Amino acid sequence: MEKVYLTIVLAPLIGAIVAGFFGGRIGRRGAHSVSILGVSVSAALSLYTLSRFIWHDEGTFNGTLYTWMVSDGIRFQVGFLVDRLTVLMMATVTFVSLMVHIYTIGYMADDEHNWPHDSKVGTNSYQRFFSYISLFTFAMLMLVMSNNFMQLFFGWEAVGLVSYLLIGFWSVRESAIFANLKAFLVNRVGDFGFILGIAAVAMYFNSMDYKEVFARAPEFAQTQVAVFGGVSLMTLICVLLFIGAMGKSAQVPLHVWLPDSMEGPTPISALIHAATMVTAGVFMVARMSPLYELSDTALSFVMIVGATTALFTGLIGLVQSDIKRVVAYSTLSQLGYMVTAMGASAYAAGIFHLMTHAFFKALLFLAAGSVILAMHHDQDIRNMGALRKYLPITWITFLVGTLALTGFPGLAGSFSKDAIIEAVEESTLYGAHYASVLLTIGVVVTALYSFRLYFLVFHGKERMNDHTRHHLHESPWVVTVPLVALAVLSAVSGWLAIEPLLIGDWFKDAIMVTPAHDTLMKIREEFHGPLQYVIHGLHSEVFYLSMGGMVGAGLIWWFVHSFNPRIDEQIQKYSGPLTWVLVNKYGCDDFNQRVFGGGSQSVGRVFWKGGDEVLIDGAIVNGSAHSVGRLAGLTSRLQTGFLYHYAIAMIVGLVGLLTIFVAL
Amino acid sequence: MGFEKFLFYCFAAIALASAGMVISRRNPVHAVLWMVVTFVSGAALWILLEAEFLGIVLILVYVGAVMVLFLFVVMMLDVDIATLRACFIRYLPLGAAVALLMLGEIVWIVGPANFGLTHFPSPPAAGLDVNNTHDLGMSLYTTYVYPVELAAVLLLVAIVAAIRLTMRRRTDTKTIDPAVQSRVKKGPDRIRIVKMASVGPLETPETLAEAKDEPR
Amino acid sequence: MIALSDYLIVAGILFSIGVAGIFLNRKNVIVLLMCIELMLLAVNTNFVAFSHFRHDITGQVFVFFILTVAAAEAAIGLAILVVLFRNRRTINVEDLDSLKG
Amino acid sequence: MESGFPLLTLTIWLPIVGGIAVLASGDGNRQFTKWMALTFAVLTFVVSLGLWLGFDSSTAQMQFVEHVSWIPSFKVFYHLGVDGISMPLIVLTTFVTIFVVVAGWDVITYRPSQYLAAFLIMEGIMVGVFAALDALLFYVFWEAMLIPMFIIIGVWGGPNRVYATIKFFLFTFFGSVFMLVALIYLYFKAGSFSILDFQALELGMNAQVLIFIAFLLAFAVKVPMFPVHTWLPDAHVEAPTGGSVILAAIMLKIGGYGFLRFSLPIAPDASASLDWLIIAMSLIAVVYIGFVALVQQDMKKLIAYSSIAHMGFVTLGFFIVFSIVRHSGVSTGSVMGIEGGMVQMISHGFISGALFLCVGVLYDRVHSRKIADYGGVINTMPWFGAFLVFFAMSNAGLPGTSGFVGEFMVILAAFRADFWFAFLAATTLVLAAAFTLWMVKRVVFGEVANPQVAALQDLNGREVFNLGALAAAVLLFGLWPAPLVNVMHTTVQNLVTQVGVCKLPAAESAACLRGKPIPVASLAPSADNPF
Repeated sequence: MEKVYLTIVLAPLIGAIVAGFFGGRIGRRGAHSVSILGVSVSAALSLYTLSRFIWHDEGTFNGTLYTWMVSDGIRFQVGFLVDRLTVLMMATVTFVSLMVHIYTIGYMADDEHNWPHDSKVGTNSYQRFFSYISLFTFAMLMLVMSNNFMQLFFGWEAVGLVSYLLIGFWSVRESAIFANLKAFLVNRVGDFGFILGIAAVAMYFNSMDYKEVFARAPEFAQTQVAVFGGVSLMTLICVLLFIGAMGKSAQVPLHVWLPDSMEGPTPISALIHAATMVTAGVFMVARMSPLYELSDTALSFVMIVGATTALFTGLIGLVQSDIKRVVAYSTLSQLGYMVTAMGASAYAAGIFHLMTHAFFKALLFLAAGSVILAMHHDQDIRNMGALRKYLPITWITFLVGTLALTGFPGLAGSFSKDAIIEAVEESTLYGAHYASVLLTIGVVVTALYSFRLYFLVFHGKERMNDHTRHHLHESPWVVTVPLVALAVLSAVSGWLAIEPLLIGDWFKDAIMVTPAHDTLMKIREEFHGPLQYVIHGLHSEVFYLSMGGMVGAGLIWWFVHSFNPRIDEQIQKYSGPLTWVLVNKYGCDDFNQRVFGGGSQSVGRVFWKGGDEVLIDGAIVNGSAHSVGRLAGLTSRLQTGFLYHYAIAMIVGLVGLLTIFVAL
Repeated sequence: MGFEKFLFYCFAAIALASAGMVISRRNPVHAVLWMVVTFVSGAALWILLEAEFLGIVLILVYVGAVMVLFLFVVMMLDVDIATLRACFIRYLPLGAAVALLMLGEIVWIVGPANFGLTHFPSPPAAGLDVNNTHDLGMSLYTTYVYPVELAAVLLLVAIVAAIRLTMRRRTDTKTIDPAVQSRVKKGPDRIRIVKMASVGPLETPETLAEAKDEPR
Repeated sequence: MIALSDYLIVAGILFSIGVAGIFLNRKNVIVLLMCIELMLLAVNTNFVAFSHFRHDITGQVFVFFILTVAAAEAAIGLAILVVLFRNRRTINVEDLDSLKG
Repeated sequence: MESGFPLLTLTIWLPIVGGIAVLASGDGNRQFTKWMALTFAVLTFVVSLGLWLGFDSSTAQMQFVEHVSWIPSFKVFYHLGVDGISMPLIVLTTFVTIFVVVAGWDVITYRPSQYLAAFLIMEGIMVGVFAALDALLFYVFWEAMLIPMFIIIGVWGGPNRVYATIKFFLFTFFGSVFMLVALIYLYFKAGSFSILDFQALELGMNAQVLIFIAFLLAFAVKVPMFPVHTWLPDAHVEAPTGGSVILAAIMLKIGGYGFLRFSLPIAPDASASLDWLIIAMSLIAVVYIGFVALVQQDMKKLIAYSSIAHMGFVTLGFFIVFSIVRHSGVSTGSVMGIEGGMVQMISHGFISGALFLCVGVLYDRVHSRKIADYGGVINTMPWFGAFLVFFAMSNAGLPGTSGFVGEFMVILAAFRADFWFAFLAATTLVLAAAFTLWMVKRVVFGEVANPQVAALQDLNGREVFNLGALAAAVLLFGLWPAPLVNVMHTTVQNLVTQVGVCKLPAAESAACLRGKPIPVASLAPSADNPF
């Protein structure tokens, strides 16, 4: 199997290299063929591996590819760990990536219009884009298949790099290059914690390897370290690692980069900023479950952060008018759900939601992209409406995605989200109650913003200008086929996966849950098949809340909006301060801009002008030179040039000496 | 008070008085002349000290050569005496104070308490057979022969330096250089006599051209 | 008898007169040179006196050398003076400050 | 190990002879001169590769030793040799010089032969600094190095070059005179000028502290460490591209090398008691300079400040060893710290060199280094943009590039000493990314800012060769640093053992900070190491 795993990883890389360096030579067709071929191979082999795990009970693979470096007794290696957690991620990543690759053929077909005509970087941008997304697939696979912390960090940063490149893909747009810098820097703040966490692991375990670290973790369960007035080692490690996850998975307060990242082309919003990269943090916590299980403090921290993100970013989604930003805030909110699940030790539920979310959120983004294509890159939902007539496939698939997102019974989202909410209710950790309340409110919010978006885009009156309306047409098949495929998965994946993931012992030793934290127990006990689970779900408050939100959204934005197109703005106006807070995103962006952006520049300027130029150069370096000069100027005054002054000085000196001799 | 002592007081008084005149005379020529007086009385004092050779040398060399040199220079240079003496009175108190302080200190040290007859009894007068010049010469040309040579070189250097400093080549003289004269060549360097039309009635270009064409 | 101290005091007075002369005639280089000669005379007198009282001819040898050097100094000093006067048309010390730092 | 063939002498004198030959050939036939210079540079690199290939990484002994009497009356020898610390730096020197020669190819029109000769001679001298095992020989090379650099900045530099050269010269000279005093003191103590004898010398605490401070003054200026760093931005801004490259890529490393060769082994007890000073200076360099770099308007200044911040990592890694032992009782991690510092030096050689070359590429076309004069360069120079983004990412320490390796190792080592050391060091993750990528954003991305940018031509073959080769090196050591680390492993191990031994005389042994000798860290698992 080692060769298979190697192929899975390397196929996209080869595709990326060929498309990237020889893009000009092989042309568009060559570039997309080769990169899609690479990803297809990867996806096919991933699915094959998954099938091996499902039906042949394939064993965990843990092997080293090569030794990166040996220093001070610690081996830094590059290798793969393929277990039941990994294989699920691999399948999801490669499949979504394949869909996005295919979709991109349609979406980026006329990318040259996005560039100034004389920009050389605009030529072959199509090939470059394929190269980047293949490279991303490679990096993401390296991340999930890693068997050690260092390689995890490699993948972690590599996906960040590709994300940086792709958000700023249209590099002539000021907003895009602002967003990509912001994304990278905010992620770096997370990585700052992450690398310290890795350093802590290295210090106490003297190893980078997951297997060794996890095996020895219980030894350190009681270890205290003298940092922050003494905390448990496991708490320190887990919180530091989670800070990395907060960056990558855009948790409050490091969430600010994700909405801005929508400046990138839509396919990557689907692939990177919805389905895969942003879930890396969730994956990481699940992967590190043997460590997190040893620290209740860390779990509580994770849960509180996740729940806060889940609700409060969802609220912002209510006031956005950019189609992609609404979906982006929804992604933030859903990531919050997943992270909360991790905090509640419901790793399986979190990963389950990660997977279903990958499908329906990728679907929503791709469908949104389809809408944007049809609207000639106008992303404002206030200019849309009644698109269902023009974009039937997009409409249906978008509806499926929305329903799955809001947790409509029977669709993928409902299974996973219900499981999370139930697990959090079961949790006894500090903050679980808070999380439970926030998540439940979050359900209404999710329904509200999702259906607001849906109704504004696909129902009501047509608000676009005539030119756009005349050119509205369904997207080509390369766009719709992925939509349909993802819609199917959004619909059925819940049915298929719930039993093995949540109830059966799918993960086996890939995820560790201590009995005290086993919050999925209740679901497991009450489970009698998926259908019964769905029916059971119909009686839960979550269902009512969700349906209430949906109906409410339908009332306001379908019916009322048809008569009063300004209802959206009016609601926002009447809710005054609340809207103001939401539109300003709780002031996070302004705060960051001012305090971190402006603040660090002022600090830098003070250090530079005050420290370097005035204090060191001015006072010490040039200052000493000047004082020598001044002293010399002073003494040179004595040098009058008059002969008699010298003579007199000599005589006075002589008399002085004589006096001294006499006196002695 | 013996004659010797009388002579001493006499010459000492003259030397000091004339030295005072040297520094207080307005006219440098007078100062130089008073200087001569000082040197002569100084030489007398030396002779009293049985340093006959040096006393003679002082008069011959100093009075005869150096002071004459001073006189030459003073007279050669057209010095504006008035401005040079302008601040004489202003500096008198300071000069007098420093000089008196110094004098006091010197006298205190070299006074009779330290260098009186009790410490340094007066040596008996040398006999007629003692030849100061001979003794000095013996010392100079045996023990101190190298310093003497060095002093000779120093004097030579001083002569050369003084000449080099004061000599200047004047551009307006009409001296002739025989070396150039002897190198003269026949063609270009010699005088050529050219016959020209004596007085032309009118110097027009035409006439000039004719004059040029005229065969000689 | 004439004591050594008598000679020394005469020389000291002579020397002090030379010093006072330098103060008083600070502008006239010629007089300055002459004052130096006065001081040298005083010093030489000391040498001769010590030579006499200590029966040591070396003192006179030294005077001999001092006279040599003083003569050379006077010659060169006057030569410089001449050149100076030729170039600047003055020997006023106050006009000569090109050494000023 | 006495080697038959004088490979080191060849590496030192080949470029110097070549430089003189280039100088002699004059500017009459420029093509010939340039090719001759390039030939010598490449030849030297090939010769120095012999060092790498012939190097035995299983011993900490000096290798390729040459030992010839030079000034017998002072027991001065022409004593050369390399170990795992100096050998990679020598190869780095010869490697980078090639690019300097190529970078000056068409750009330098004023007396190119003298320009190229200066760099070749410089190369030989720098190799000499790394290879010298005799303190006086070291000092001679150390000071001689200033002369070509002085000339390079002073003759081919920018408008304010006189101020910059004099500042550069005085700073470095100020430091090195103290080193000379220390060397002479050690000579009288040890009876010879051999560095190896110095290292074996038993010294009292007061003497060690004074020697340590003397060396610190010399090396801290060179590195440069925080309060004495201000010469570097000025020198970089005024230096021609090649000068900046050599300055950043190699000259700074000589300071770091000095710490490893002199300060640590000669005065280990003083190092142990004064390590807080170095650590504080290093961490200030990382944080303070990071902020300063953020607000720079001039690309070269920005990269210069970034160099200072990165060199802070180097010194931090070197001196973290005592803190680790104090904190955890064992020395595990100190080898990683020193190796991390070394890797950081090598990697910074590539990256800063490449970044200065990138700025040079722009400067040659537009004649401005101001960030504000650019914008949207990638629209006209896509390949250049790609390279600049790549090197900027490596400067920000992206994994997979060599810039990451050293930082990672040093942070890991620093964590063992103190959480807050690692915390402050890790701020570079954010700061370095911020100042580098912000510059990239303003220079490379965006719309074409002005007609000058619109008229830019993309890289020519030579520039692609330069940047491509450096990029390959950065990538190679980022993806597989094992060859580099293995070469220095035994030497560093030996060094850690060396600094662990108390050198105080018996009377003062109570003052030994480490009561127990540092246990030797587990040796490299060479048996199961496939490389």
